Amino acid sequence: MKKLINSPEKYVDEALAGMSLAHQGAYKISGSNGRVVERAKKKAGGKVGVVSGGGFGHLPLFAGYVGEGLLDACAVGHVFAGPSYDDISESLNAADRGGGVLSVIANYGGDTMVFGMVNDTLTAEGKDCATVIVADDVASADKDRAETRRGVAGIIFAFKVAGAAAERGLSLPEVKAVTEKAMAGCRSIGVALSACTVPQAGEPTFHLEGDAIEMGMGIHGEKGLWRGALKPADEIAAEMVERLLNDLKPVAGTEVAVLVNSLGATPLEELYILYRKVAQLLEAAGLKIAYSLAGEYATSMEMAGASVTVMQVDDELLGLLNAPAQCPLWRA
Amino acid sequence: MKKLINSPEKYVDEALAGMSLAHQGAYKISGSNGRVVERAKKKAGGKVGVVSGGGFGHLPLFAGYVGEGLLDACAVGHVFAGPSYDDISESLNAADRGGGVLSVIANYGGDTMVFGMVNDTLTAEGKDCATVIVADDVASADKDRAETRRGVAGIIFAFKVAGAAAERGLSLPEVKAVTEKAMAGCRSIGVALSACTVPQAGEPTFHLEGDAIEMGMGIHGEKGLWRGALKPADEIAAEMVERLLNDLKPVAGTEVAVLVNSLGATPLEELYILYRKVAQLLEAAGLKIAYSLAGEYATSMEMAGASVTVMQVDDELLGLLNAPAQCPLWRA
Amino acid sequence: MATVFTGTDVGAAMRRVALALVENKDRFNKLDAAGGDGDMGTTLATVSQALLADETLYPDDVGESVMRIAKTIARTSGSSLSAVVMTGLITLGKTWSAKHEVAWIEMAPALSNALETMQARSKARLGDKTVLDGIARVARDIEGISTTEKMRATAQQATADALAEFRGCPAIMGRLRLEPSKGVGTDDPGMVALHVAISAMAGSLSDRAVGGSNK
Amino acid sequence: MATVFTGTDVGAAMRRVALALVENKDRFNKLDAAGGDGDMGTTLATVSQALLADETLYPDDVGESVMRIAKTIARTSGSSLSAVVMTGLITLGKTWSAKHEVAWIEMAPALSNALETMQARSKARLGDKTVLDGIARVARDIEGISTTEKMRATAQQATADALAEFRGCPAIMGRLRLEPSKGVGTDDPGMVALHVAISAMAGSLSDRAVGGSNK
Ligand SMILES: Nc1ncnc2c1ncn2[C@@H]1O[C@H](COP(=O)(O)OP(=O)(O)O)[C@@H](O)[C@H]1O
Ligand SMILES: Nc1ncnc2c1ncn2[C@@H]1O[C@H](COP(=O)(O)OP(=O)(O)O)[C@@H](O)[C@H]1O
Ligand SMILES: [Mg+2]
Ligand SMILES: [Mg+2]
Ligand SMILES: [Mg+2]
Ligand SMILES: [Mg+2]
Repeated sequence: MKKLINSPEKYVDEALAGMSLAHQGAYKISGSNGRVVERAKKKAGGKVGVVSGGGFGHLPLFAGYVGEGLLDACAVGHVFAGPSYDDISESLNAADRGGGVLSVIANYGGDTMVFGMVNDTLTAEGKDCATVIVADDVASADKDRAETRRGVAGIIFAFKVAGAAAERGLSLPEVKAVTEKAMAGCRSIGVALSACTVPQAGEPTFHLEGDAIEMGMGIHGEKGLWRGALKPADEIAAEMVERLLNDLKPVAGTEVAVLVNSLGATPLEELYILYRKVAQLLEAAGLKIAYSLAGEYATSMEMAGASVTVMQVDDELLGLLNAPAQCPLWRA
Repeated sequence: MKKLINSPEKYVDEALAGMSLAHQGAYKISGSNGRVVERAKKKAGGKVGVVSGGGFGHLPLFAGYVGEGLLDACAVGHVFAGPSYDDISESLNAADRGGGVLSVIANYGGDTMVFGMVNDTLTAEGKDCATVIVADDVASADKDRAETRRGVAGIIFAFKVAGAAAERGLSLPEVKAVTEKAMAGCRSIGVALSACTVPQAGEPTFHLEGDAIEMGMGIHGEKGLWRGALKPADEIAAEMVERLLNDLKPVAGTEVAVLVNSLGATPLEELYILYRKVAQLLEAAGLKIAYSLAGEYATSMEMAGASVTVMQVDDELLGLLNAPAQCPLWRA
Repeated sequence: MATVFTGTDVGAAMRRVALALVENKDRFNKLDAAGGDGDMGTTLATVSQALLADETLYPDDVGESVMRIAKTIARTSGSSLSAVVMTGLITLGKTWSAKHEVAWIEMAPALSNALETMQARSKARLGDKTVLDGIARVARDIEGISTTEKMRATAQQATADALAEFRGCPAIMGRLRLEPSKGVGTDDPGMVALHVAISAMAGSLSDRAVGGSNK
Repeated sequence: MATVFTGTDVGAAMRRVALALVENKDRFNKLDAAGGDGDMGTTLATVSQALLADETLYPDDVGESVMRIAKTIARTSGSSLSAVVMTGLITLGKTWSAKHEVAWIEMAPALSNALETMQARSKARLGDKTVLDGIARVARDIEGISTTEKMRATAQQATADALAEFRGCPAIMGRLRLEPSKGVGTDDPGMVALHVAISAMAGSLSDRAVGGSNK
């Protein structure tokens, strides 16, 4: 395992410490386990708090998106393993400004169950709680079982929409509704070119030898749709866009937001080559790209590969995507 | 070569096309070879134009830093090979707003020579031109030959300082002087954990097998100071900081700016682990971190590794570092 | 022959289980890596170490003792298995709240009740080849049993039987999506952990018969 | 026996050189990869292909023909070698501006003069084992030569001699910093390119003796 680390056990805590030091004053680490990241400066009272949480090793996701117009707090787990009940509970409390709290989480067993427990408990105690579960990865299940799909990079758009809606002063049901509207029209798919190593495991979770790539692989190395030889970027883009549009079935003329995301080791140069074709294909399909992001948004440490996310937008969503947002790891 | 590309020949042009598409409206591609990146919206007339240029494959460096408070234009070469005379000449012309043009470039043979030719020609034609050559890599030559050192991530600070000074309306000699002041107190060093592949070559420029790392390696794979087994991040940080401070010899109490930069494949998580120790060591040396950046700023495509840059700052430099800057790939 | 257990017994059982789970860390990681994300051993070891680190005696109150375990899980882990187990423990803790003794005969209905809350939380169906199928089998097989000795042997056998029963089935839940065929012929890691835990617990229960303590 | 050359000759020589450089692309990349960044072959091939793509006849004006080559380099490449060669060509172009014929006897002083501007630009010293040492050797050895035939043989020999002379020296310049010892026993890629270029040029110069054209 060739990583710039001290020990697998200290990986998360040291990285969080460095993150808060490097971006002086932006991220506040708190919580009884030191696994809550919250805004240094809380948002105005009365507004909806937006919370997320998940395994570590996906920076900027999840904790990197704590900031103005985005998340209020985030619970941080271990590498590729979800946060504890206490971390989540403390994150919700940190985010609570009196307007209720929306949890925006990715669809993974542990996370949904533990967030569910916390939400039920806090609701029973009288707090206003709601949850949006993001399940955007079309490769992880067929459409008839869409609710079992994994959550991947589409959650970035969910954070942006929920964060902006909350900042505008919308109510908890409204923030939840608009975030769910966004996610209902949001689809992602990934392609992996190489594996990554969970520090505690010390060895890659899987192997992609030689010129092998895997279409549809998840951000923790979850099995994809096929494994085969590398193809030209344009062909890969074509398959990804086709799979997304086949699932989403947007009517021509629809406006969309696009995110071409690096899984970590894939450089910006290659992302842009991919983006170029994705954009051409979307336009050719009669869609209008109204908002676009390309870069590292949801990674798997040093995994090479990329994901493409397409989300239908209307004026309301577009307004929320373009609303101000500010934190060290947010880039638009 | 496992990359998301179509062909080595089209690598740069397709990446630039995607870059301008992805960040709609921010980067304008121009020039007779399509190798000039300029601001979509030029700065106010009369101000100093700031230009850079260099080989491709280092994004966000160089072209990614075209934007408000940073560069006005940038000449883009081939992968790891400098831009042509025409590209550079057209970039200077694109950046010229009547207040003269400052070229801020890294110290590599081809770049300094060709920028030199262009600057001499344009000067002879009556344009106000000046150049700052960045040579911050302490590993590339001993202190008695400091002027032959390579330019690496320290150039980011040079862009920020020059860009902000120009935006403030300082004159060409003033912008040059403050940028040179910044660079006089700026030192960097890199460590590589893996190689990268120039698309046209198809194979890695060098090899770092097993647990081998190379301290002091340059961003094109230039030979470093030693090659040996991977060490804990804290020990690597200690050696890097020691080499930087031994060269810079800052007096205790000095304020510094710090940049911990990923060479590409090294994830943010590891960068933060490195940053944590770097910050501790600088504070222990009696220095005060007044400005800090951590992330991907000057990369070598998919190379794994990191660089550390330390720059002495005074109130003037700090003001320029903290001045507004705005472009899709700038993150502070 | 004992027909009841106390909160102190819960503490003793917990220690036996925790030690066994720590011991099996690498085995569990490997098992989980085959079809899941390979972290179950680490997760269970982390939780177990936290449980072992708390050296204060467990109270006689069975509900309180069970809740104490749930709280340690709440503090230290967020995995699927942890969530499922925590849910079950909380239900049991409520059922046995303020009881200083619980009759073994009440175990089967209490476990069935806990299983319902676990299913509601986890969305897994019985037959999905998860830890829940092991628990369901235990709950069924121990019905009507009222002595420690019988309980021990039966529960242990039930987990072994569950493993055998599901070995030929495909795996369905878990963090890594599997090929439908995959998982056939292998054991579900959570079910193996249950078997290890109940085997260790059985050891601790027998201790009580010979005067075992909380430590 | 010819004692002069024209702008058209420059065009013919250019085509020979360009074809030879394209042919040697991989060899040059390999040579440059050993101690430099491995791009010299690609760079020279790119420039050469651009030169070959321009199929219009070169004018008789020697200065204009030389400048045309410099301009193509200016458009297509920014490497160290390109910058050095471009600098030299611009100096020669100015020297021979508006001349429809240049006597071979003027080549040595013109080249020495160009060498000075190249050195000023490149900061390399003679002895640093770069293309400049090859050019310097040519400039020295062709002094006093006035015929095409003699020029061809002498210049070609001079580049071969320069290679031999510097083979044992360490490399100093170039994009990749080398160990001081490294480069000993190997040829400088730029000097090899010079040898290839002048050898190809010599072929083209001899063509003129038998009535060769621009194409
Ligand atoms: N949705 C679920 N419902 C019930 N049990 C589950 C579920 N998902 C996983 N499990 C159980 O948890 C075990 C894996 O535990 P662990 O590796 O700790 O969780 P994770 O899948 O979150 O990494 C599985 O072998 C299975 O028995
Ligand atoms: N500073 C310099 N002065 C003179 N010649 C140089 C200099 N640097 C490199 N060269 C010549 O250029 C050759 C390398 O050319 P090339 O690979 O195209 O340039 P780069 O080093 O920019 O990649 C070297 O072999 C050497 O002969
Ligand atoms: Mg897990
Ligand atoms: Mg080069
Ligand atoms: Mg697991
Ligand atoms: Mg070279």
